[in-house]
Amino acid sequence: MNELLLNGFSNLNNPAILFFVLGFIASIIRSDIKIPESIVKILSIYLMISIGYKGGFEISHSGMSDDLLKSFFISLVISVTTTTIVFITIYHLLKKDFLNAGAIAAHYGSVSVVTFITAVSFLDKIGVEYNSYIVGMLAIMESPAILIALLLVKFFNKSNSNTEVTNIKEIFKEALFNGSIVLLFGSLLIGFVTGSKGYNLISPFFVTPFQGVLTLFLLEMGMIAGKRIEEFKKVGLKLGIVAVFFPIINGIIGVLLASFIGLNLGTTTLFGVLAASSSYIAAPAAVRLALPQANPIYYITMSLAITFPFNIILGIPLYYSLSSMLQ
Amino acid sequence: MNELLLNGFSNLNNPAILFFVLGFIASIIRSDIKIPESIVKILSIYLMISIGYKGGFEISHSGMSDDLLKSFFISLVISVTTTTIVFITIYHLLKKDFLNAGAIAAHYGSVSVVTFITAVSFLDKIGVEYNSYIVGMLAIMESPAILIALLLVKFFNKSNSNTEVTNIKEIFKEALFNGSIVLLFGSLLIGFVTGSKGYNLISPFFVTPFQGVLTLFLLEMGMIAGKRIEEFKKVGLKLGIVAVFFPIINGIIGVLLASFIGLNLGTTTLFGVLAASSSYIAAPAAVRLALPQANPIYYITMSLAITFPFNIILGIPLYYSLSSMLQ
Amino acid sequence: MNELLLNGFSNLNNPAILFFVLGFIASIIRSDIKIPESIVKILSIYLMISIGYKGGFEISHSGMSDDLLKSFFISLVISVTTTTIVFITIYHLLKKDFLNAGAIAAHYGSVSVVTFITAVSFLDKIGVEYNSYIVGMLAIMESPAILIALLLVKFFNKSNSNTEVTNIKEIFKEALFNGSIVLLFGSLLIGFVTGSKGYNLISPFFVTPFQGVLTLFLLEMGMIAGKRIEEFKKVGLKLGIVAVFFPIINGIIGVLLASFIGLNLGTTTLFGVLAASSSYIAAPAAVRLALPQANPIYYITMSLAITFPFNIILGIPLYYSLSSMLQ
Amino acid sequence: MKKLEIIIESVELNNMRTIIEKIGVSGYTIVKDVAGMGKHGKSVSTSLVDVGEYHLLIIVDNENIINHVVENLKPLFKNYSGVMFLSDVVKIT
Amino acid sequence: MKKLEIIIESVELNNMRTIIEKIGVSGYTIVKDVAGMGKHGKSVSTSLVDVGEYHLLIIVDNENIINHVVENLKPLFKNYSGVMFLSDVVKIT
Amino acid sequence: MKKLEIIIESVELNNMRTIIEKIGVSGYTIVKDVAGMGKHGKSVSTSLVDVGEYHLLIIVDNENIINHVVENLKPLFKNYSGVMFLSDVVKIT
Ligand SMILES: Nc1ncnc2c1ncn2[C@@H]1O[C@H](COP(=O)(O)O)[C@@H](O)[C@H]1O
Ligand SMILES: Nc1ncnc2c1ncn2[C@@H]1O[C@H](COP(=O)(O)O)[C@@H](O)[C@H]1O
Ligand SMILES: Nc1ncnc2c1ncn2[C@@H]1O[C@H](COP(=O)(O)O)[C@@H](O)[C@H]1O
Ligand code: NA
Ligand code: NA
Ligand code: NA
Repeated sequence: MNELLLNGFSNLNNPAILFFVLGFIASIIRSDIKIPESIVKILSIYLMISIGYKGGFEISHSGMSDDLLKSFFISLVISVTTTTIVFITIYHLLKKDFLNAGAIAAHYGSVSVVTFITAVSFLDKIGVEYNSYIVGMLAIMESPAILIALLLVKFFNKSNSNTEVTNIKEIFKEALFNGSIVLLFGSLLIGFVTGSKGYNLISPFFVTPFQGVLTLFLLEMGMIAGKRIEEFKKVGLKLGIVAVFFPIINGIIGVLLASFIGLNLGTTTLFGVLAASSSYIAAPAAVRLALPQANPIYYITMSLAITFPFNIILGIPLYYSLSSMLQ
Repeated sequence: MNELLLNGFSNLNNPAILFFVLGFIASIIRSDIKIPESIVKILSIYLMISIGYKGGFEISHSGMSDDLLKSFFISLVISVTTTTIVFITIYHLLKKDFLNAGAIAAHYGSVSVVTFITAVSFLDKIGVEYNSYIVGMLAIMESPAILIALLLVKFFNKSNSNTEVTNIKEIFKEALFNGSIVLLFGSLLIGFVTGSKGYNLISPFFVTPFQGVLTLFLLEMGMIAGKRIEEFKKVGLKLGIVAVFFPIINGIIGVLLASFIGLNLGTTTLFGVLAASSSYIAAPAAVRLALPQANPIYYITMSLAITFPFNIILGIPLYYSLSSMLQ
Repeated sequence: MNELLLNGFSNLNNPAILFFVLGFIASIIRSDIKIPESIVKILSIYLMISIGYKGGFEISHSGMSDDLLKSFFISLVISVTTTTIVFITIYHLLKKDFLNAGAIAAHYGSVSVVTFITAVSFLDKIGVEYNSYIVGMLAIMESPAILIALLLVKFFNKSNSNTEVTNIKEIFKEALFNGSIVLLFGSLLIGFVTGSKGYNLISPFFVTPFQGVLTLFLLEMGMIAGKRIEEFKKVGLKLGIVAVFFPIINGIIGVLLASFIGLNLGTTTLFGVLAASSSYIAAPAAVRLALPQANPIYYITMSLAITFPFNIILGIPLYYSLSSMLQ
Repeated sequence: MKKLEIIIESVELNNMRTIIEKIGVSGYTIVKDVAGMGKHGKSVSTSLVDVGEYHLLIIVDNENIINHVVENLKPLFKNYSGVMFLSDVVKIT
Repeated sequence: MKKLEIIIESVELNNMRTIIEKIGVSGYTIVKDVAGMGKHGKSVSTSLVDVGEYHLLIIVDNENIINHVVENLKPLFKNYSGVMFLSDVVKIT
Repeated sequence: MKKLEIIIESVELNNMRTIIEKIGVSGYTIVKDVAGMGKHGKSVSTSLVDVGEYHLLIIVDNENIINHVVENLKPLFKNYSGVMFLSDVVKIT
């Protein structure tokens, strides 16, 4: 417990987290720091290339781990479990509103790249190791939840609205060839094949300044979250509260499953983070398209303005502490 | 005098200054190097975070200086003095045109972040030290002049136009929660609290490439200035000339006051630079809103196309030489 | 031959090339990695400043080479020869269509900055030296071909359309004061005069991360090429094939001429690359303006979607192998 | 000729393009990333989240085609945010 | 229905939004960062300086509301640069 | 008053500005970087290549001037891609 506090404090001592808080505050007091959209997009691409490339490079050194297959399996189990739990909870909370249940479940079952990256930088900072292939799991866990959630909705849906049917093909295509998945896997592969020579060439750009780029990105994330939190009222207290409980419960599930199959401390923590994190890029777009009657204010505000900040500030050290207790 | 020339020459040997000149020339010959607006904005944010963070980190090492309070006081004195001098000069020059007098005074009483940063990099290059808290003074000196200038206009104004009154609240809010102020103070604070550990994390991005980023930024500043200088005719010779004298006079006032209270060479130089520099981000927007009848061509051209280049190329070495003579 | 394969393989082991391929594939499978336009523009500006500045700095160390005048002469010979060859080929291929012949010739006679930069990074990687002044040749070779091609069209043109005449002045102005020319020469000059002190200041930004920036840029180039390759059908097989033969023939001409006057291995390779490369920034804009009846799908697709990838992946090692055989 | 101006959620753009291209409009123009206010409140476009971003689509064509387009697009506006305006224009080229 | 198109200095945007929202228009759309030429000469928008940047505001509403908006905005154009155009449209959704 | 809306290739913008300024229009507005579809197919704007990029030009003026503009611009559309639409507006300020 003492250690948990310490970890939390160490996280608050991280410039990246503090710039997130600064962005949040700036947004609340309506201070006009405007990071242009094109910058946010390229920073996000940069972070994905960086994390993918480094992962691939490290795999090329350490070799494929035996845990790979087990981890892949765990990833799918986490996706199914967390999506279902969230679906059922919301379904009951919102009185059989299966549309919003599916919409929100798609977000919590999927993952957040930036939450993952922040967790990686947290582990790097405190010097805890993790298996490099976990980046692949990040990519793998992006889509299944979205598809599972849509299937759940289809199952509950009697009226069979038109829109849903027409778009389902596009959704599936998106789920497989989504930009972030291609980028993560592509970078992973390139990092794997180009070895030390390649690494030395591009690491001054893609590795050395990584922490600073993440910091700048989190400044913007703070501003986005701050802007969205204003819609909290429209979300209501009930959904606001579960948006804090979902990451905790899902995070615990992730940590338990990962430590159950004997993964190391860092990897277990990251599985907790993946389970706990909720999507705010892939899922919102897919859900808006496939489930237009669901309320975007619900899922965006919950995922982006509540769960994301919670994970970044308190969640990561929490899942870490939990993982270290189970080692 | 000899040394002054030497300093000036040393400044011209600075890539950042030369890229400014390149941008200016490119703009004059209508060469189409177009640095996208979003890039200019993020570079400007980067520079503010960088300068703020480094300042905060250095304060955390050197401790708060005894000069802090004196410096704070001097900042306000400079704001009031320079704003008033410029107001009175323009008021007489333009035959009691208190609106344009106020508009222009707001710019010269306020400060230019990039001029300040260029001066800091000038001092770093020649190895002269300055007190780290001066970054705080930069943030503090942004707004008072704008408010003072508006009060001066109000005092002279009999007709009491509507617009002015409606917007005054927004102006005040802006003056306090302006993006650059929040960013500078926020970064200062974060740099202060995160210490060496934080510094090592983000300095490869926010500190090491700093000079190069400034260079790229000044390339664009040169192009902006070059584009604006075409409006020189509409500004007229009188205003064109005072746009060179204002920085000199204000710079001397800044240097004198700072050396009077016994600040060190670098800090004195920077106070000269702050006094001499004129705003071209915060002030134009505020003035256009609060004093719509004032002519934007006057204040933007003077501040951006004349005073800024003057300060960057000749002003900074001048204020430095002056400061060193007074030590 | 064996060595040629080895070089080709070494190039495929380059992260920059692999990210190009990744971008190409992502575009084909319609994965939505969108690098914002403003980012692409600033990366391109960055690369030009970097290559120019480094060139200038190296000249300031190594001194002007005796080969400079000879190289300048060779540059013009290459421009004239390659433009004419391409013009005649297309003229016959498309049955006396002098408009499209001129349009395409302008592209192949001109040069591609990014192909050049990729070649430089190829040489750096395998440790082969080249004369630094070659960057100047890059700048010099951008415009002549465009002017030559327009003259050729004028010569064949009887109908004398209006548009052409009105715009010719603008074309000439553009040819001289084009942004990339000003930027390359400007940076070259600044690199030359600011020496080691300047270099140390800005190299952490403009030199150290260079390879990584190029990698990110080539990711986008791959996506652009992949998008454009879809128009291959409209271009037809004939033009598609010559788009591969032009770089080979022109590259051989460049290599032969350069090795004939006794330039070293690296410089000879780069002359081959310059001759082989085709423009896709300056030429398309100029040609669209001056020869509106020519078909943009032809010249853009050939230059960007066929010749550029060919040069990047196979051409550069080919011209290098050829050059080393002739040493 | 008629001019149809449509404000549309960006997630729906591809879908809408497919529909109007199938109908066979002679052309259309997209003004990207507009902001605004409507029945659903103010548009909050966030740099990372595509939901909440709008585009303006302009279609000029003869009355027949435009009517056809309107009929085919109407259902979309039940679920998605957005509006359509119709006016008279003369097409010159 | 009427369509009011307003070209407006970006520094005035917030102010104008407040005014038209108070009047109670049913919606509006903003096309960001347009350039142009008018009585005050060519717009010179500089990346760092907000002054000189323009937006295009589109309001579609019934004649009553639009007249109200026009009356309330007119005074602004005495001091600020910009123009207003009015035309007829049919609002479909 | 008439409103002329022109979709135009970005390489032609400078040329067109020169022409309409010479004619003496009282003003115009440019909406930058629009996308679309027309006779020449879908616009493919590529970040590095200016060709294939379009702008939307809006000119409001009296009928005389607008007719003059139309006559002078028509020839351009023989070689370049783009369209022109004309409609009625009332200019308020
Ligand atoms: N009356 C209107 N005039 C102009 N634009 C409108 C109007 N109503 C809605 N819009 C635009 O359409 C978007 C969605 O509208 P709505 O679905 O009514 O919330 C708004 O954000 C505006 O950009
Ligand atoms: N006649 C016009 N047609 C279209 N846009 C105009 C017109 N007059 C002015 N504008 C736009 O409004 C802005 C300000 O106009 P002004 O206040 O007349 O200088 C210009 O920069 C144009 O973008
Ligand atoms: N009927 C139309 N309605 C709206 N925009 C059009 C229309 N036709 C053409 N355009 C626009 O003008 C551009 C060029 O048209 P075109 O020259 O016909 O290929 C297209 O990319 C569209 O942006
Ligand atoms: Na999750
Ligand atoms: Na000042
Ligand atoms: Na060539």
